[in-house]
Amino acid sequence: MATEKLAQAQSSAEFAPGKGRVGLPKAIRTLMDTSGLIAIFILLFIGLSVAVPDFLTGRNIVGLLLSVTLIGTIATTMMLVLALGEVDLSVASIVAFTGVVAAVITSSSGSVFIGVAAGIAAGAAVGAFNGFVVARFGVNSLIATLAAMEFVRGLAYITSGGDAVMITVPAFFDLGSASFLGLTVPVWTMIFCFIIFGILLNVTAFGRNVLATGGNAEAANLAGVNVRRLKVTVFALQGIVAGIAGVLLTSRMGLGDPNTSLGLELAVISACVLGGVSLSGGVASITGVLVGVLIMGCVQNAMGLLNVPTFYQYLVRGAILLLAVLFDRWKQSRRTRA
Amino acid sequence: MATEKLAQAQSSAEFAPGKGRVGLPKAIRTLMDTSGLIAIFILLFIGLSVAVPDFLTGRNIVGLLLSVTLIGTIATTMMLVLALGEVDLSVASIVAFTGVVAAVITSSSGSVFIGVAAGIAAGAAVGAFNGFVVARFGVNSLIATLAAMEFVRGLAYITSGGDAVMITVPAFFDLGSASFLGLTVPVWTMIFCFIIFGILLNVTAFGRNVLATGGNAEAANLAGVNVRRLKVTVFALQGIVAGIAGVLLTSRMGLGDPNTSLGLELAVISACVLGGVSLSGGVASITGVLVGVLIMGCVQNAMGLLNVPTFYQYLVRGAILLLAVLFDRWKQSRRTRA
Amino acid sequence: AQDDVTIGFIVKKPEQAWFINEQQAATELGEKNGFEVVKLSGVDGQEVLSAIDNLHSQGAQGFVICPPDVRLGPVIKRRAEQYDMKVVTVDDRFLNSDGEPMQDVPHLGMSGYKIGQQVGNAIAKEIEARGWNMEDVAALRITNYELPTAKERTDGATDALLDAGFNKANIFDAPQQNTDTSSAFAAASPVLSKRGNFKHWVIYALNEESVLGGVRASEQYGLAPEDVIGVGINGSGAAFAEFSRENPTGFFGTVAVSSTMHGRDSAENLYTWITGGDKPPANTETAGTLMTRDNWQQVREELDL
Amino acid sequence: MSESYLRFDGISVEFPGVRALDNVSFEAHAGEVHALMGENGAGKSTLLKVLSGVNKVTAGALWINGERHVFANEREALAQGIAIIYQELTLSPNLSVAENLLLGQLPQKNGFIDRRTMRESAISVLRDLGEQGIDPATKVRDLSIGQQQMIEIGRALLRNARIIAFDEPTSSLSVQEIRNLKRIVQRLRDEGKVVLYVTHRMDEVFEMCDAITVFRDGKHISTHPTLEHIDHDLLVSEMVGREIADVYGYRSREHGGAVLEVKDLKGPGVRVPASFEVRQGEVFGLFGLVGAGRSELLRLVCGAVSAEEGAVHFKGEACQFASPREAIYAGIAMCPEDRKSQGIFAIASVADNINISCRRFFSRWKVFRNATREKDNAQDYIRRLRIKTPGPETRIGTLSGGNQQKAILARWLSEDIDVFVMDEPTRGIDVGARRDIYSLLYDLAEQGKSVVVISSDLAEVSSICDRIGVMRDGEMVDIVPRDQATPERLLGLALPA
Ligand SMILES: Nc1ncnc2c1ncn2[C@@H]1O[C@H](COP(=O)(O)OP(=O)(O)OP(=O)(O)O)[C@@H](O)[C@H]1O
Ligand SMILES: Nc1ncnc2c1ncn2[C@@H]1O[C@H](COP(=O)(O)OP(=O)(O)OP(=O)(O)O)[C@@H](O)[C@H]1O
Ligand SMILES: O[C@@H]1[C@@H](O)[C@@H](O)CO[C@H]1O
Ligand SMILES: [Mg+2]
Ligand SMILES: [Mg+2]
Repeated sequence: MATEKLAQAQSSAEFAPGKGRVGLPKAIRTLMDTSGLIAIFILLFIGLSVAVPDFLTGRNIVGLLLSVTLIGTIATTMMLVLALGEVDLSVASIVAFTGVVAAVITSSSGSVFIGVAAGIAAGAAVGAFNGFVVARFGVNSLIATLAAMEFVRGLAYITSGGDAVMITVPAFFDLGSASFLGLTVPVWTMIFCFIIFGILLNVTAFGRNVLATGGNAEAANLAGVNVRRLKVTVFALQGIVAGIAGVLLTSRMGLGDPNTSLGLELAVISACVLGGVSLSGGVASITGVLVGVLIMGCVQNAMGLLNVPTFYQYLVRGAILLLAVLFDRWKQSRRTRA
Repeated sequence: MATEKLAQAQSSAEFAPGKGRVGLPKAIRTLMDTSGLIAIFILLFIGLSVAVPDFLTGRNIVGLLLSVTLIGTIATTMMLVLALGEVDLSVASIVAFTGVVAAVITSSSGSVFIGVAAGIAAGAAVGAFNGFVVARFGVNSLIATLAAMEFVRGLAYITSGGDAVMITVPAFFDLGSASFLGLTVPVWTMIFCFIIFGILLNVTAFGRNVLATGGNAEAANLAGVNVRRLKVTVFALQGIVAGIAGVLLTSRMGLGDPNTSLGLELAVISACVLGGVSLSGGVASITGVLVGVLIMGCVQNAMGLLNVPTFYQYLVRGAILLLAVLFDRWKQSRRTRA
Repeated sequence: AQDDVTIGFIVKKPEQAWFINEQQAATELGEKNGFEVVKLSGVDGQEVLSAIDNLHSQGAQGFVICPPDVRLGPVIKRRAEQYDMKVVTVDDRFLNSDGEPMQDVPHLGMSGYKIGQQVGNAIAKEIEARGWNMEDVAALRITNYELPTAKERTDGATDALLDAGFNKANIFDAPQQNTDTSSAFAAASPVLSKRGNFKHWVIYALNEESVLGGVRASEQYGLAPEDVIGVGINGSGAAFAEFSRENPTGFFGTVAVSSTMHGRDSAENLYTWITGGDKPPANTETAGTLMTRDNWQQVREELDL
Repeated sequence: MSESYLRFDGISVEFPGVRALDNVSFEAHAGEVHALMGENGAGKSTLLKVLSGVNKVTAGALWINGERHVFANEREALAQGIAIIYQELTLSPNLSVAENLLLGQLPQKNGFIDRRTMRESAISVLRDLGEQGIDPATKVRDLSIGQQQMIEIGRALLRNARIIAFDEPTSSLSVQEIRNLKRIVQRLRDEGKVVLYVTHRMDEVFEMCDAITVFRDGKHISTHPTLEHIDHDLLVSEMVGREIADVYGYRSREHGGAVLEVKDLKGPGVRVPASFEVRQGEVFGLFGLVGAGRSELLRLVCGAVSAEEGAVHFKGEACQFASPREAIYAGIAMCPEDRKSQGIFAIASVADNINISCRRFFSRWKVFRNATREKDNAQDYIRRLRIKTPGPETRIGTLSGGNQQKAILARWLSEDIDVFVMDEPTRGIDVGARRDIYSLLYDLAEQGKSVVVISSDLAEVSSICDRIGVMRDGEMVDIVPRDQATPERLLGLALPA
């Protein structure tokens, strides 16, 4: 029988490479899927290195890395939130709030540890609250986190009295500036987040459940996924990571600024979408997000090196985003047609 | 057979009220659906009138109406965009851009008519472009309009050179300040938009097609609705209305300001969601949106009258939004259970 | 009662420490002198007009305003006249349609350009004090041309530096997206990495937060505090935070202006005017005081910040 | 027989890795009900989507009434008088029944919707469908799946089309609704329309159809202009390429004690407290008309909905599952009936769809996925259920309806649990695959597991189950052992008294 033969032929071909390499084709295929983007990034990088003087210098690259840490770190968990089919607009407010909290508590308690812990805990609390509202009451996350964005920014202002908060414990500054192998703690944190959440997404049941829930929440629930807990966990992770980013930012900048990072949420979401994460849930790739973050960072950095006037920077950012999603659509439609 | 008997009994009961009143039950039912919100608004309004001195005075109410014109006007078309299951983040940039264009062209051509027309045309062009990108390439509208938001804001800066553009033709100011029956043109425009788009949504095939597409785009397409054209039209309408709002704002302010209305898009979306418009598409009500806009306006107005400190205003806005959506979910879950 | 005085205090950025101080100082004065101050925000023209309507509903007789855009002057004034309210400006002065200051609206504030000049002069003086060769020093100018006042300030500083013999070719722009520390940091990074050949840097911007971002970036590129002179504007928490650090940083000083005095004096002028006194002078210019690590606490006290 | 009215001429359609239709040519006539048959994934739905302009052909064309057509979009096809009732529902849930019925051709007067005309057309077509009970103003999301399917049919009728195609319309209809459908199809034939009719149910073919075309693997196998000299076995062998004597192939076995005992359970959709037990090694059937409350009863048992009263005992212990997860972990899993909304993760791969729930058995330290085991499991079921897919990593959304259903079944069959609840498991599944599935169910029962099959297919329940509970209008009316379960008896119990 035709189908059976087909099936047999297929399955023998599949099994042939031996058990040891079973994981490989998948990895390669995923690479192929995202490779379009990677290729574009590589071309962009080469192009910038050639065309933009001083782009490819050690110190510029280090600076570039440092400048994307905030977006990059938070993008790793935003990826999970988006994969879940949700969105979190409150991250920028969380960064500001946790930074202020860490500054206030460090100064008042005199202990860096307590201050940092308090900052991160504040982030976790906001995240878990978002998750609770979304999961328990089924409120659309765009609105729930929009409310949180306002509310938490208000908390940041109230905590700080509206003014930048000074830090009286010098050890706090080391957090942001201590370096190892030439890279500072914030950069390492970002790298670490990419690794952790890459693993979480790809090789754990948790990650697969996130994707499944983003694909069809009701089906996931019927298939035994604890959808509610999953959502709370993901939002809480997002809060924790935004909290860590906020604390590190405060330490790097030397002050807890309640006005910081306005608009960060949109930059983070853009980076994820650039990286092929679907806003309707169920699709995400950590390599994609990494590339998305790097593309954004490189373009911004190059515009700085080239001294592009601010007004035109708006045009470039808008155009890049649009072109990237158009490219993504084009790739997909070609694949369907092929 | 039992089912048939039942069916007959039902249908005869249906026919009983006579042809003339066929439309009525539907209208009442819709009212009941949104009445929870309306009731809340009435309670809020009474509460504020009693508790807040100077709230219920003629001049305050006129001021309140004027203060919601921008959000209110744009909310009418945002309602359509959301009903379609899409979203438009570029409205604030369109307001700024069209205002600047109107100011520049009016001043250079010396003709108010040409300036206004150019402003509105600019809005229409941006809207249609958004619609085209979304409909033709299937790009997620959140991202497409996020890109447009950046790009168009950049255009506004470039057109104006970064500085607000003064208007040299005095007749231009009349647009924003001419009044009729005690209400100025911007207020009348808002009222007009509510009527027009209310009618469009409820009693035209276009409006129903918008809801059908938002509910299930594939289904609408299979049923012969020209989904692509519909989307382009709705986004273009959004652009036109934002353009009108931008021109009127410029006329009221006497200058085209490229920095204006930052964050307006979120306020407009919030108002719609407060009014029960679903972000996932397919559900919208013009009364709901009106009430949503008024609730936001009243709360903001009352906070001003009560001299609520800015920071706490953030908390109040966040909390109101959250409570409103929670209330909506609660209402729905009660209905499902009943 | 009939003779109760209520005035409004409308500011363009209600979250900023500067404006919080101003509003607070006005409120305190009001408590002392027996009038009420309504604090309102007006982040854009639309909101300003709503705020004025709102004041009208509360029966206010006038308001102090720092407008979000100086060119809103004519519209704001017209609205005020329509309601028979008196208006004075603080910090940012109204311009009429010809781009000239509106003489008939009393103003109290510092000129953005002049305060910028103060920054430039302070930097030039410190360059000399450190014995650097003016020719070899690079300037990191963190700009924000979306905000006209920001442009005035950086222009003032630039002109002062050039007058002092600074090399024009050594001034490099870092356009920032926001007015906070991290956006200044992001803007400064590529400029510093591109100009690795300069040993000495001066940094200026529209406010302290932005200068701090530049200073942090300079540290990132291994520039020692002795090689950097950053001078900010305002005299807010960000500067105090920096001065209270254990070791000196590249943030040399800031031109502090008394927001408290601005808030108090402008409110007082308006109150006097409303209660039958003279119309305040057309323009009261205030100046800033250079605040450095050595004198910051003292200056802070003097300026009542 | 008249001139051929509709002719498919050398149609080929390709998708990535799949040649869904390969040079297909045949014709259909006016006044004829033409059955399209073939295994899951044979290309039937694809062909209908070519007819409606959804799928683009790589070669070939359509001839309608002597004119050649290649449709670029849906609207062009609609304009040629073609109406399709798709395999998956295509309704807009928040609009009213009337609006859905007339979607795409809402009646207008002076630019406004003509509500009266809309309502009148809706009422008349609902009467036509035998669904007088539905108020045209009801929102579609409040209807049962069967009723929604009837709305789809009504919409096609309102198009007044010359060519009407049905893609497995009966798979989610009740006995009553099927009766109405048959009447409608007869009428359409009498009115001289071309009716194309896709189904996996043999009885329907012999009862309703005038001609048959059979596909296999995207190829046209045969067209029989009349049903004379055609019998069941011939059709089956043309379709699946082998003989199948008895689809059901019942195997009897011993049963143990009660594993699952349900006592006086009541909740939404289950009006009268229901009691029944399921024994070890048993295949327990639940029959009833659509909407009788079978799904709801088992959703109560499995924790998907919480019960108002009553008790569930599982392996002798009282259980009150708060979520499907708890039930699955305890050893009861329910395969849902609505594959599109409750079953598939459309954008995920076939393998992920199969492994979603059972992967917890394979995981390393309960955290990390075991890629090897997952892959093996997916391969295994793709082979055993003959799921037609380019590979385990293909997006499940691109598979044919029946193959999606098989993958969902595989998800639950991979579960290592004691009680399998299958809600309409063979909906849309072809004869050959059905046989494989029944045989897997018997295997499970022989291993000492228990299986509950909810089915609206009378022949199926009466042939594969050991005992059959019959529900009517939210009430368990009787439980009939296999030897007394004649179709007449079951139907008699299920129909309203
Ligand atoms: N959009 C698509 N992308 C890729 N492959 C597709 C797509 N649509 C259908 N196919 C493939 O085309 C083949 C034919 O599918 P089709 O849906 O026509 O089968 P069918 O005969 O209707 O089967 P069933 O009885 O299961 O409904 C299948 O192998 C399917 O995987
Ligand atoms: N949550 C609910 N609240 C109230 N009634 C409900 C609820 N869910 C289902 N029903 C009703 O309960 C009845 C039984 O529905 P159910 O889906 O269980 O029937 P079924 O016999 O399984 O048929 P089907 O084949 O349609 O699944 C239907 O009339 C349905 O409308
Ligand atoms: O924005 C500035 C503010 O920061 C303060 O310096 C006063 O003047 C305003 O223009
Ligand atoms: Mg099919
Ligand atoms: Mg059921």
